[in-house]
Amino acid sequence: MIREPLIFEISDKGKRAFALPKLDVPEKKDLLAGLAVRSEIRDFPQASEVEIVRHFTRLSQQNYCVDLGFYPLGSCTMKYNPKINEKVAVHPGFIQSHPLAPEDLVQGNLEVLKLVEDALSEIAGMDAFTLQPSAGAQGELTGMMVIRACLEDRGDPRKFVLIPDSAHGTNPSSAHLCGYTVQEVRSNENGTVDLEDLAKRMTGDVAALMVTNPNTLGVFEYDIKKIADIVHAKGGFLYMDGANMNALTGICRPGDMGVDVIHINLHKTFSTPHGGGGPGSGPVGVKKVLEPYLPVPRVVRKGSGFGLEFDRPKSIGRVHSFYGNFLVIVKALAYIQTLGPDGLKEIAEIAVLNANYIRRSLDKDYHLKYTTPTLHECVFSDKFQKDAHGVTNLDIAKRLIDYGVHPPTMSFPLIVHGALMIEPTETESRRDLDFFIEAMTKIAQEAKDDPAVLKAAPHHSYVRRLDETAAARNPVLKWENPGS
Amino acid sequence: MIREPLIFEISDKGKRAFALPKLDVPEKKDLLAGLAVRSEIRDFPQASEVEIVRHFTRLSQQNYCVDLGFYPLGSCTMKYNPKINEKVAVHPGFIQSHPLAPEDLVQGNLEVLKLVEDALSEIAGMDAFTLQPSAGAQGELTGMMVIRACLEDRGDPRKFVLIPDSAHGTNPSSAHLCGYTVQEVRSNENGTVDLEDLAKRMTGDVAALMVTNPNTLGVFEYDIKKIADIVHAKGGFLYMDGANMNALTGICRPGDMGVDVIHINLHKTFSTPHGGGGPGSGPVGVKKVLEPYLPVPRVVRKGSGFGLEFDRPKSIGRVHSFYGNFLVIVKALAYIQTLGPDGLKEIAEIAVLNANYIRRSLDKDYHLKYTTPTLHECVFSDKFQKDAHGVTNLDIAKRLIDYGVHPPTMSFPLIVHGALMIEPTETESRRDLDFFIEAMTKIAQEAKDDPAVLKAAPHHSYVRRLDETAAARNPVLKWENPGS
Amino acid sequence: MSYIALSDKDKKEMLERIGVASIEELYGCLPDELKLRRRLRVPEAKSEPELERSFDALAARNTYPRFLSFLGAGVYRHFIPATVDYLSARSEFVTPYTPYQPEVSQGTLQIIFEYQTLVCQLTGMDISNASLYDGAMAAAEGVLMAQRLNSRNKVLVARSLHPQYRETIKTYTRNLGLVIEEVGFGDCGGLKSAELEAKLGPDVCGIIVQSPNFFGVVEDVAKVVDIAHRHQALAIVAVAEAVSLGILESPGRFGADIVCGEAQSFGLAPGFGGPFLGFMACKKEHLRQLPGRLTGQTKDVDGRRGFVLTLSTREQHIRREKATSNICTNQAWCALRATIFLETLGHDGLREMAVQNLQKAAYAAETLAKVKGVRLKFSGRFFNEFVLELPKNAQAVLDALKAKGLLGGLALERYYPELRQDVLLNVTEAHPKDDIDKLAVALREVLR
Amino acid sequence: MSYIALSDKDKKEMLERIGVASIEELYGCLPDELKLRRRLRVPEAKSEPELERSFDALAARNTYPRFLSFLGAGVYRHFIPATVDYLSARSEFVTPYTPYQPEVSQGTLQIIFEYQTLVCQLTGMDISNASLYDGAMAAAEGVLMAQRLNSRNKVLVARSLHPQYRETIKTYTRNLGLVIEEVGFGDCGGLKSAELEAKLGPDVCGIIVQSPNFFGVVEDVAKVVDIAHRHQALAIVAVAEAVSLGILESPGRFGADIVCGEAQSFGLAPGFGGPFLGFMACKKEHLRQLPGRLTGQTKDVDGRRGFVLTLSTREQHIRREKATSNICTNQAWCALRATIFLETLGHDGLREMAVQNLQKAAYAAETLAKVKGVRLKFSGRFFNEFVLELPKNAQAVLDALKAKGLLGGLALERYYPELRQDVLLNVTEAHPKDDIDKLAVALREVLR
Ligand SMILES: Cc1ncc(COP(=O)(O)O)c(C=O)c1O
Ligand SMILES: Cc1ncc(COP(=O)(O)O)c(C=O)c1O
Repeated sequence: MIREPLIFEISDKGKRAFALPKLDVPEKKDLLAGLAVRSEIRDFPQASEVEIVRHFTRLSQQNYCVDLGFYPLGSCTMKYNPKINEKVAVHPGFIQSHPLAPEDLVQGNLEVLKLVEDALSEIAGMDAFTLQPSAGAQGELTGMMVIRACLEDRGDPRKFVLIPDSAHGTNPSSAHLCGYTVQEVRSNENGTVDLEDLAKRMTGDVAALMVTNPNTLGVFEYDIKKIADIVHAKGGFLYMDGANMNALTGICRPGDMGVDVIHINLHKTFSTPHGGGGPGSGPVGVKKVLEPYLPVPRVVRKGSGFGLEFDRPKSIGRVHSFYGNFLVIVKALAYIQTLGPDGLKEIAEIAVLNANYIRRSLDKDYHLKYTTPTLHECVFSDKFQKDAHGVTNLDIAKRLIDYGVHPPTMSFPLIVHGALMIEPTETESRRDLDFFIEAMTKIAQEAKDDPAVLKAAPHHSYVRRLDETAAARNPVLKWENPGS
Repeated sequence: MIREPLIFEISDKGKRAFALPKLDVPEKKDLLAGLAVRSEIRDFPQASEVEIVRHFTRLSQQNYCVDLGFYPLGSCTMKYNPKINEKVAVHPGFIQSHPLAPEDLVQGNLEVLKLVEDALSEIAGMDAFTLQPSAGAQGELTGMMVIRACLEDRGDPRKFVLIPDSAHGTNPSSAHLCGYTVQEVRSNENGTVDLEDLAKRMTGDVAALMVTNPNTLGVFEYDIKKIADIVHAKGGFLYMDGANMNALTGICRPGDMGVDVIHINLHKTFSTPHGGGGPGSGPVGVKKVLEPYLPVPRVVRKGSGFGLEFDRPKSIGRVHSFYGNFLVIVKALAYIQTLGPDGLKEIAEIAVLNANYIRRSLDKDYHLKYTTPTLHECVFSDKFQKDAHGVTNLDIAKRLIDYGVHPPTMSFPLIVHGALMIEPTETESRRDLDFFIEAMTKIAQEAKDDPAVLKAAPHHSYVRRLDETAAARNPVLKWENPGS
Repeated sequence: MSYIALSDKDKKEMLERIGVASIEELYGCLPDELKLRRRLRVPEAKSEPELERSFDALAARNTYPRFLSFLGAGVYRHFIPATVDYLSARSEFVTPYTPYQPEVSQGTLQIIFEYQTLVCQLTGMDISNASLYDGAMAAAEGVLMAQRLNSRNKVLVARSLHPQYRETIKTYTRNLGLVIEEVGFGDCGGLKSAELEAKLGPDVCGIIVQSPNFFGVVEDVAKVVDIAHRHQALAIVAVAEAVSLGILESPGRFGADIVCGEAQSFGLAPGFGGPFLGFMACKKEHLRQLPGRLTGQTKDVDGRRGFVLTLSTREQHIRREKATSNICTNQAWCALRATIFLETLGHDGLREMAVQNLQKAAYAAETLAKVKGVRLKFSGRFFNEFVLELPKNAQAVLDALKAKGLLGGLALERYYPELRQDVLLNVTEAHPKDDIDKLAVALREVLR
Repeated sequence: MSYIALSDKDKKEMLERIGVASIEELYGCLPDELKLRRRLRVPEAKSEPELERSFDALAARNTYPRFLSFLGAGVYRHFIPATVDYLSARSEFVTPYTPYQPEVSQGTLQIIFEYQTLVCQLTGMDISNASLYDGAMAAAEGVLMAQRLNSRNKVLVARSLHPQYRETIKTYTRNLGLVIEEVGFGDCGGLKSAELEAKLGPDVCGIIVQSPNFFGVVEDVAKVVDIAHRHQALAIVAVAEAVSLGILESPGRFGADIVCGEAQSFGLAPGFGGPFLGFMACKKEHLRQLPGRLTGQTKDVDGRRGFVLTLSTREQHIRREKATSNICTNQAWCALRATIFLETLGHDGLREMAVQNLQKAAYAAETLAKVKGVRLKFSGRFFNEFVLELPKNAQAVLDALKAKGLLGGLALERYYPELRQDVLLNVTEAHPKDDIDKLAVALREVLR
């Protein structure tokens, strides 16, 4: 097999993949006189078009992806990304328009923003949305800043933010970046927020509780209303991490549960593709009282059209240039319009059906720390395999690669040791679900019969297990010309 | 690994990947009353969009292709297909236009046709081109029909067509379809046309000689002018199969050699992609005397624009609806315009450099039946390997698959027993050329050391050697529902 | 730009290995006097931005897409799902060639196998080939195949067969001693069966009839087949609008011997006439005379299912002048698109598309026939095309409509001189009702 | 359509296996009173043809592309080679996520590694991360990183830094006790170095300066770095027009500590402002404080080279509230496009692009400054943007140009109230000379 080198290793003078038209203005010398101009960009590559195309085509084939198969990365909602959404989003009217264009020349874009804000408000049961944040984490930061700004307005931003121990790492990190000290709230034996612990910690110094619902175990916080009451009673806000909205669309609405702020990931629930790690989009929805604090600008109706409003004195300001990851938002609109009210409900229903089908099919072979009913995902652990055969979740994950499926999320949430977090989403076929279940079942058997095979997995991939320790101990983060 | 089933095997009721808008006209019953209407299309598939997308994405990865690597299929000119050509050819102005549109609404298309005809005429040194034929074979048929029509006009269509024994199978087949009896002309020890044999056979009953130049060995017919003279002296026409024009662009012109009719493959010399076996385009160029016989319609200048001329009483008629594979022709135009005069010459030069580099690098390890200098391709045989180790060209080809390269053309031309016909084209990088050379060298060594490995090759492909005999003996040419 | 991947150093070293001083030297095997001593007279090379600009300009000179068009006549505008463009654009489908090496071509081969199956399901035939160039050429190949099958030398061609198909049949058969005779159409727009009966004789190898025919009229295929078979002639059924197979009974069901035609409707844009997709299917017993490539199922040495090109002893590279056809490169990528199209639509989608075409064309015919002086030319049932007789010269009316931004169909006079006042119109699912109503309004104005 | 892949039979059997009668039952773990007892009030589902039509209509309401535009200000229209769209559209790049499982993600990982290398080569820095959201956020992260590095709590921000970057820095730092102070610009359009010197003190963690700055003027980065370093403050250099790095000396060469910015120019369309590509690079010694993902080279158990995400102990999923940043999903696909873009252009192509931008902007500035009443506002050397002072209110002039189909740049008053008559214009290789001349003619007419 051809192992594709780095482009730098095949670069050479005299090759090229690009030419510009000849300069059509009189050439001037010394335009940069007095400034430091570089005569060359050292080691910058130079290759032919066929080499470029083969380079990326070959490399592409070393990626697993949703279009190739099941991708049960828990918490990431790796659903199918509809092709029509890709098509409509590259319309020249969208991609060519400059964000500083006069408003009357970009009415279509402004309408897109408004339509998505309105749809998300209805779906989440919130009063207003901002689409500016680029991803979930930036949504969290934005949401927490909005809360803080409001509290400041009331005279005291407070000191603490409460976060369950099952939460995603971005939650504490975002709260911290917002100037808060994080306090962890314990999970109870159901894997949900321990109400007692919460009540104890929820003081007048706490700005907010950041809760994920359904939480990272896939368990719905049954007492969410009580939780909201506890938080509200002390003048705090309830922040919901909406990463798991895929379990709830059309079924129930965070706004109806007492949630004050929520972020939603368009790259999860609303099918925009993950792109190998972004771009995403992390819109933030708020209740009325918090709307004045949302980032500027806001899209507003102006006459028969739309406009941008910048003059919002209470706004936290900007977290991103312009209006966020606009072209991602376009795709989400296409998705929402394709699904309609019934389709939106159906995604949640089938996501939950698929996850429970997997859970039920594997619960003999893999340990479930929490047996609470779950919705759109389920978190197994490697306990059976580890205790008896020394086989870890890592070994199981790597062995799945040999079977041709992407492994689940590992080692998250932290409250499940050796976690295997499985989120199938609603778009999987029965065949691909069964293929995964069969692979997992076989692996459970292999753990008994031949654990060494698992520990050495994967066996058939382009590279085998990589030395991550060496990578971190002695970081090589770029190519260096061995000849220089 | 997931082995992708047939779509019929995953079809089921209740899945779907497509919806139309609701019918917006009043629905009428009995529109087809009295006619046989089908209530269902038996076994016709029904799947979801994610299944469709995975089906084709997975299957795609079981194809080798030019964008993945070296594809030295001799006689096929598997050069790189530039991406910009794909882009410009999908412009709505091209793809949406109806071929029966009024001429003034498709001036751009007519100009495309004219520009390509003119460029090909210049490149091949001919007086006129038709772009109607869909591929090389249809070009041959068209060209031979034009010759026949002209001869008929002169009073006698004649009986025979002469074709060298090294010719491609389409040549005799096309001549036959044109009503001629084929006579083979012997190749001499250089692999070129045996002039004596030709002179003997070239009688007043012979309509044409169909010659390929450079021929299928990659050898230029040094005596092409003499050949033309022999043919012309008897009132016959010289037809040139232009499949190998990639050796000649900008270097020399068939029209200048005495060629009367030529077909060119846009899907070879002019870089239009092969598409897994078409669509291609096989334009035919002729000298002035034959122009009246070309297919209708002809593109002509009309005022300041272009028009179509249908009234050409001597024309052979149509061989294709409308104007041929138009969108393929658009891509060829993009290619010609990108290359310009110097680029066109360079493709020939580098194609010849690459082929000779391979020839020189492998001529110790593989047998060359003809040692005549060659241009853009070279034809080895399995003689060394077969005589000593019983390893055939098939074994060598299959083993190349294990190394990750596409095999050369096998068993053609017929005058080289156990042929391996290698055409690298001009677009290969040194690295990919060397990779192939190294693989071939290793295989030559393996033939000595371990012939069994070659005979069982390929070892690592998605399927291994397939039983072609069984396929032909007991043909299964479609899926049948096992349940019916 | 010439898409060369060698560096200056590469070229130097390669010449050294070959043992020549220059590329010029490699051309030593050409007679000097044949060498072109000047640069080719083609336009100078364009950079990519220049090329894009010039093609934008070329394409913009096609103003056709700005018109509301009812042109059909063998080329149809149907909706194409996004999956078709997206998947068919993959390098692995665009840049390989004919799957001569099955082990590295299972993608293409399996897809052709599925394509062959779909064509059989739609046509009701036993066997389909892997594609032919287009409908016109497929029709010609159909006639040639019939002739090979029974060695008779006259072929009957329905006059209601697409004129370009008839022309192509004429070209393909002209040097082979085949005699072509036409069979006319009646008031219903369909083949005159009495005339057919009369013309059939022991010298006739077959009859080729199109359904829905060039006028959109659904032919009585059962009857044609029956008459042909009674005279031991073969019945060749051509289909130019493949979407009709979603609702009309398959020709195979009526006993057709060969079904051929054009599948452009399955995921291919009008594209100014190509590339399109010729298809051909036949009965099992005629397999050895079928032209074109075939993919068959088999097993590999490990017993796994796989697909190969098969029965190539019918083909030119093996049989040379005795081959069933000279075709080599076919329209594989177009067949791929058709396969993606059909599998995306699925059974229900294709049916629904067919139903909407039928309904919309009926609505259009009814609406337009209400315009004063306009009437439906033929009484036969039609699918998504129909002929209107206008109160004056058709081309004049079309020109007047064009001035209003509408292309009201095809004037038939050029193809059928007797139809001076007649226009062929096509309506598909891609024509919203509004567009149809717009045409009616405009036609009324023009005829006022 | 809801993109469900289960058949009716599948659903039934799956419920059976789970042991429930209905999906409703699976929602038994929700309090009843929370359940939405009505359908969502969003528009009814659209079929694909309807969706396409409605998006065509939406996009058509953006008339911007019909105008000849000289808007830049952080968002640039550069030529994008066809390879970028073609390759980046591959499913294998579009539909995976963050490469958590390196064995099945070597494509993405190797590309990020190449991206990191390219950014280092361009910026002259030791280390680059895998991307940040956009230039504005990268600038904010740069400031936060500087603060972490030396724990001082004041940051100086050049007033000639992109206004939106300044706003974003303000937002990001507002709750962290950082004090922001601005440093003005002089007549040359560049940072006032005397003011910088004066404002620097032991409480200042760093200065962030953009070059070419918001006005297009190339800053004296060497001097800024030198001054900052003399006060043990860090020099953060922002780059909003990444193409400039093709010709201007790299900030790293001048000793910059952190380089951050926007790489939209590398293969990303203006796209109404996103997605864009924030980048950040730093010196080796600051590695542990660098935010964002990093790809590193390592070996597999067989000794083969491979790539992994590394040093994640800086990141939120390991360090939680102590992470260097909260970023998780970044802009990987945008970085992929930038990588394809840069590797396609190559060394010579990028340089040529930079040179053409420089030359064309110079030509435009000279041509426009000849219009009566118009002058170049700043004396500093500029790259591909420049500020013109007009004889009257800038917005009024722009409005008049717009009426003629031209967008003559950005009125600066909104961002710099003192610049009432000033316009920022951008010219790239994508503006043919004709377009520039057209603007000059129109401006002359408007100012007459
Ligand atoms: C539960 C949860 N919260 C927040 C995030 C962060 O979202 P993003 O990666 O879009 O920043 C994730 C991402 O995986 C998540 O799973
Ligand atoms: C020498 C030669 N002639 C003719 C042909 C036929 O061309 P096509 O396949 O385009 O019909 C080929 C095709 O491979 C060929 O190599």
